[in-house]
Amino acid sequence: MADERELTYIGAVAEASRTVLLEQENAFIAGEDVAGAGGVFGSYRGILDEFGDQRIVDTPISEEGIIGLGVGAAATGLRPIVDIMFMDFMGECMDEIANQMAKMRYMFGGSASLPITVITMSGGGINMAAQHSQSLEAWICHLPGLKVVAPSTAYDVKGLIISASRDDNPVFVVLNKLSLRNRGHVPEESYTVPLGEANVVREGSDVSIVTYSRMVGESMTAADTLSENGIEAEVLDLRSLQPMDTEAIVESVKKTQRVVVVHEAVRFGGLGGEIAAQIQEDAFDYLDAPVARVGAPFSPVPFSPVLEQAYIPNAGRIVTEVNELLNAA
Amino acid sequence: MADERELTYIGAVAEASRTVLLEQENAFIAGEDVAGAGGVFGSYRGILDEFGDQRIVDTPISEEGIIGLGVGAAATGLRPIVDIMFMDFMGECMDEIANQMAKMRYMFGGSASLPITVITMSGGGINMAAQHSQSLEAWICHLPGLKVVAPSTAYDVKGLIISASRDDNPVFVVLNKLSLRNRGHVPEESYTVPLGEANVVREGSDVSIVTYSRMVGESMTAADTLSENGIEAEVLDLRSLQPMDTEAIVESVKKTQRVVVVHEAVRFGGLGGEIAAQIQEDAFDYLDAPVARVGAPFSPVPFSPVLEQAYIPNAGRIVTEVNELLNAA
Amino acid sequence: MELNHETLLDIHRRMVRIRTFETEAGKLAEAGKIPGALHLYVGQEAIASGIMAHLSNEDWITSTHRGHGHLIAKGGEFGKMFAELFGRATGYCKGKGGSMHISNMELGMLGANGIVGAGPPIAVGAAFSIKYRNNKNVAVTFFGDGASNEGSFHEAANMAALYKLPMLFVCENNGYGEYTPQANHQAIVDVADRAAGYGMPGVVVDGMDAVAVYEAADAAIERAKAGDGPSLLECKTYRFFDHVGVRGMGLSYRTDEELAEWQKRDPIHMFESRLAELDVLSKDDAVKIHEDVLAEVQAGIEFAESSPMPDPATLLEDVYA
Amino acid sequence: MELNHETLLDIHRRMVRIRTFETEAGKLAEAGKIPGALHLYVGQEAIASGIMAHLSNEDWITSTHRGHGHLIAKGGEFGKMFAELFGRATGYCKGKGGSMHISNMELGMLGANGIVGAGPPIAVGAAFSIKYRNNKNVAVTFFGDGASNEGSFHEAANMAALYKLPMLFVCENNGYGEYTPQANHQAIVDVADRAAGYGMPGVVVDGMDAVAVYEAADAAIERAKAGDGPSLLECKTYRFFDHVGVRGMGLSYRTDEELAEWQKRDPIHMFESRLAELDVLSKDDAVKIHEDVLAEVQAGIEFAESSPMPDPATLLEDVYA
Ligand SMILES: Cc1ncc(C[n+]2csc(CCOP(=O)(O)OP(=O)(O)O)c2C)c(N)n1
Ligand SMILES: Cc1ncc(C[n+]2csc(CCOP(=O)(O)OP(=O)(O)O)c2C)c(N)n1
Ligand SMILES: [Mg+2]
Ligand SMILES: [Mg+2]
Repeated sequence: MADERELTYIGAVAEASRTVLLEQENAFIAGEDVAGAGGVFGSYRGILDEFGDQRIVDTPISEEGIIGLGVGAAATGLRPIVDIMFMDFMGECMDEIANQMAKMRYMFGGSASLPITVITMSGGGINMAAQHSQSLEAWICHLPGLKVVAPSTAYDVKGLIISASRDDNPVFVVLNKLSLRNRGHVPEESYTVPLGEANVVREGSDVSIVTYSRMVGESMTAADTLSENGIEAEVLDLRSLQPMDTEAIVESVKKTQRVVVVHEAVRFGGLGGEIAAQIQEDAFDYLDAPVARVGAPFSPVPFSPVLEQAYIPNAGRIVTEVNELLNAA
Repeated sequence: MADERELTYIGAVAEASRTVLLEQENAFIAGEDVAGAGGVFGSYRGILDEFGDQRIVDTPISEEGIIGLGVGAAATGLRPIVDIMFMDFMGECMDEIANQMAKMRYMFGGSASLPITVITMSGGGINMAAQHSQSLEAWICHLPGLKVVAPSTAYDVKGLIISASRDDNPVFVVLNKLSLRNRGHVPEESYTVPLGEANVVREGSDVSIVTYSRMVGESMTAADTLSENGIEAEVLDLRSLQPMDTEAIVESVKKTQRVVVVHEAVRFGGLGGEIAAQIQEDAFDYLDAPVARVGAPFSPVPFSPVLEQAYIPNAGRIVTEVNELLNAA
Repeated sequence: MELNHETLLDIHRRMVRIRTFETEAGKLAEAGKIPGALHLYVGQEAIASGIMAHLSNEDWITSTHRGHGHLIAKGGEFGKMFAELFGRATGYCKGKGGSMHISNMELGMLGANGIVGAGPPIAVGAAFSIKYRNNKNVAVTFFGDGASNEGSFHEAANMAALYKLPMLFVCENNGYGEYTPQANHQAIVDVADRAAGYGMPGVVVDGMDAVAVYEAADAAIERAKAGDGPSLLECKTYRFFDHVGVRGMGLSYRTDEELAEWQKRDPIHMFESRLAELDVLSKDDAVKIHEDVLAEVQAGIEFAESSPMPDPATLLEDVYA
Repeated sequence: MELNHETLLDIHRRMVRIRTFETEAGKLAEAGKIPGALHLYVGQEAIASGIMAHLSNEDWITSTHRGHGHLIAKGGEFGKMFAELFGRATGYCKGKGGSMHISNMELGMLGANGIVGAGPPIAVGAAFSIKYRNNKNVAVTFFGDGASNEGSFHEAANMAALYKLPMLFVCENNGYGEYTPQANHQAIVDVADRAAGYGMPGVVVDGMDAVAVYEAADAAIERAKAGDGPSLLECKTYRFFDHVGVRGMGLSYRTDEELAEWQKRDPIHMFESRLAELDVLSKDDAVKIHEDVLAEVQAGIEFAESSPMPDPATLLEDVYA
């Protein structure tokens, strides 16, 4: 596939945004520095020139206002894409997220629809320290009324953003900072990656690695290392976190009988707990060993590169965990 | 113990607050309607008269400001008790909670101490609907730097608030609305309930019920029902959610080999997942059946009493879950 | 500004509808017949009525925890409203919302809200929608003096002024946020003074005078529709009932004298005197209207009481579209 | 107001210290020697210097993502600061904070902050502390024009005015929030206009003129210490470097001409001309000061570069007390 068209992960955001604005006349984009600057990482480069400042709107630094804008606009018939630069900033707008966006439809007895796409970024690795490096998807996955996706590849970025924008519910698209320059195949035309469907990115028979976002890449590297030692890991990229493709997870675990759940978020209270609990609920008799979890330790994200490296889960740690798991069983 | 001194759960808040203000000259209370009104449920009744408006301070309806007031005052040497009426309102101040309060000490390399006690309320059952009935402890337990307790009895309310106020870290005391009028033994003198220690409130050999807050009462009722059918449940009241007494949980599970984790929070992404994951990690070989979880279903809390009753976990549902668990094994 | 008789009668009717509904709802609440918390609008009727008299179903409003008055003035039906307060399947939200979330999209009512200050940002979104489509409508956000201290108000006001959105910020300053008097929650006397800091006009209006409210809204709406951006109307008012329910928790945070002083300026009594003077509505005809509305309210209560509770099987419906 | 020579020289020294530190930090950042993002203070030195000249270690400040200048003006040592930027164990935060969280409790510096607008509420707490203990100190919160649109600013300003806290709100209006010009983020020209909405004085100050800043702060601090409450000082300024780093991402959101115009009013050049005129500091002596400070900065860099990285074993330390 030498001549496959490639885009960066961040380039896929721009292309998806453009596609959505072309396809849906009621779609617009709003956020801090999305228009004039094209997004602080270039996610929306070119959109302003092509679509004008009615369709892409710079906002003040007012996250609660931004989400409110999205909620109000969506409830009244538009299809907003709102950008919350880093998901760490959700602290400034959790009320509009949790109490308004997530609940309005239910509280109104189903009479309101909220077709909002929220685009935001998670993860560390670029030395941005405690307030710009978090993976807080556990907060939003715990909120009925929201959907959450976390793409690992440029292909999924585009397909999931387009799916999100067509969905009549609020969908969070949680991008990953350290993946922005990763290149991958992205078809030029419009396509969707369905919400709620996991993806087996590597087949294997000895152990399942259930993961999402940038940890998919780390898990693939780990799988390569493991393979050199004769251990064939199956890697499952969840892609959607809410709804979660429990069926796919369980299917994989039934096959391999051993599983490690991996995420970059803090281990305690992270989604890994939910996933592990579900696995042992649904596949208890298949498990040869406890469901293992790899996640960040219990501290804020440190600034110093040496500390940050010790902090963020990586392929090495996944390999160690898998080896321990196989030895234990 | 006929002449044991009794107080209500809410009365214990007032008594604990008074004790703290007497013991610590740098302690003060701030929040909406805490002073003049004595708290919307009476948590601080009498404090204003006894201690004056320097020690108990009514605030504007500005939750981010209130938490900021606590953070700044604590970092500069005071020992604030801040009241966030309902934990649903954390959405308005998650930044000051998650990015400032929880992280300041770490980001500052350990040079700042934040002896803050946050008092707030969780839970449904009084028909306050989607925005006044949530149990969002999973959000804050996922944040390194915070401690979280959730008392089930008047005795624990007083002892945990006093412990929280003596701790040099931010501690959330998550009270429960529907428990406010519950009476229980509360000694008049000052005493502490240690942070991080669970409490076996009922011994049993057939199944462990791991729970906290109001669900302790429901679990005790369930245990009584089960006992009538010859099933002896051990009920573990976690009391502290962060740090969590994993040791006590595992010890109980090793004894009973079957466990149900119960909380009022939404099941998906609730603390139950973390607890279940930990149990199977630490006691895999002891488990005769998967760790079961009881939590609220995946919807906002409904208003209508008939729906709310169908929504909130209760003794009946716990009994059902235990029975299924025992039949499955 | 000369108001025609029709408009005056229309405003009057809205006020009476609110007063009667709330009074009866209060009685039911005190009798323990309504689950949860009710925040009643009695005393503040002139505001919702004077403003809503300008609006159609295509104009959007956001409301507060004290939201019945806004929905009634926007055209809410008593039956469906009581049904919602009672938690019945026939309520505006199928019983899922209750008093604090009562809403109706068809009437352009984006919900009461249990979160103080949550409405203004949502109204910004609704106003953005209107502007995006080039409609000639407005969005109105109602909020209290207490809510004016939430950061959400600030962010919304700034954004609305920045984008010159067709919007009204209506502060219903009843002097208290729960049990805290205004002087204990802000150092200013007029919330309208905040408007200048966003670049919008701020106007203080007598919130007990429906005509004053109507006229101030008229100017602000005209401005909004002309593309000149939002305004902040601060309506000075008073709630005649307690923060929750009628007598509430019996806290002594305000005096009987203060209440009595304000009751002398009861917005409905004042308006009826005026209408009588203007020969628009005689005292007798006014009584008749009150009676008619009361009958309608009672029919609404009956409808609600005889309506079925929601089927528990619907619990998980309406979470997602 | 007559400023004595000592004060003038003190302010000058603070400005030069900031300029030199930031310029060298900028070079290191462009050379890829500093991890993460640096937001440099070059151009805005008069503000931190003019205000900090009033403060002691017992006065508290909160800062922003653009925080080096505040810490330097408050007495920060270059070595420990560079060490922090480099992520070394000897840094002010043991390498755990970095540029965006640099802080020192002993100097009364409650941290740079990666969250726009997070500082003001924390400063309210510090001011509350001062008042609680009856100390004669003040708390100063620095924030940008962009930050003035965060709800947190609003809540903090209202609370500070309500409680008459000994506090200064210092808005460093450099005309941009990241790449968005002020006209695209608020409809007002003077952030100081927001002060009236909280019941505090608002003053517009030339933020390129250290004496003007010093004098405005003097009046505001006197007022604060007299128990009359907070003030909002808006200092009009400009950043000479890009939002991040020196040349940043090369976006064309502002013109070279605009930058050149502002550079004509370089706060240090202007101040040095004035000091020369007043015979307080000759051009030659000024050069000498720049050289001395540069040597000190270089020593600081050396200290930092030769300092050890933190031991990964310390990763989980300092989470709890
Ligand atoms: C974010 C949030 N904080 C606090 C509350 C509790 N609360 C409900 S009503 C109220 C007072 C509101 O005062 P105001 O805005 O003046 O409206 P009023 O009740 O006077 O109509 C408060 C504090 C809430 N519902 N939401
Ligand atoms: C809550 C939050 N939102 C957004 C950002 C991203 N951000 C960092 S600096 C900045 C601009 C701040 O502008 P201003 O307050 O004027 O300060 P300046 O950079 O001009 O000094 C933004 C939007 C952030 N760090 N925190
Ligand atoms: Mg009020
Ligand atoms: Mg700026």
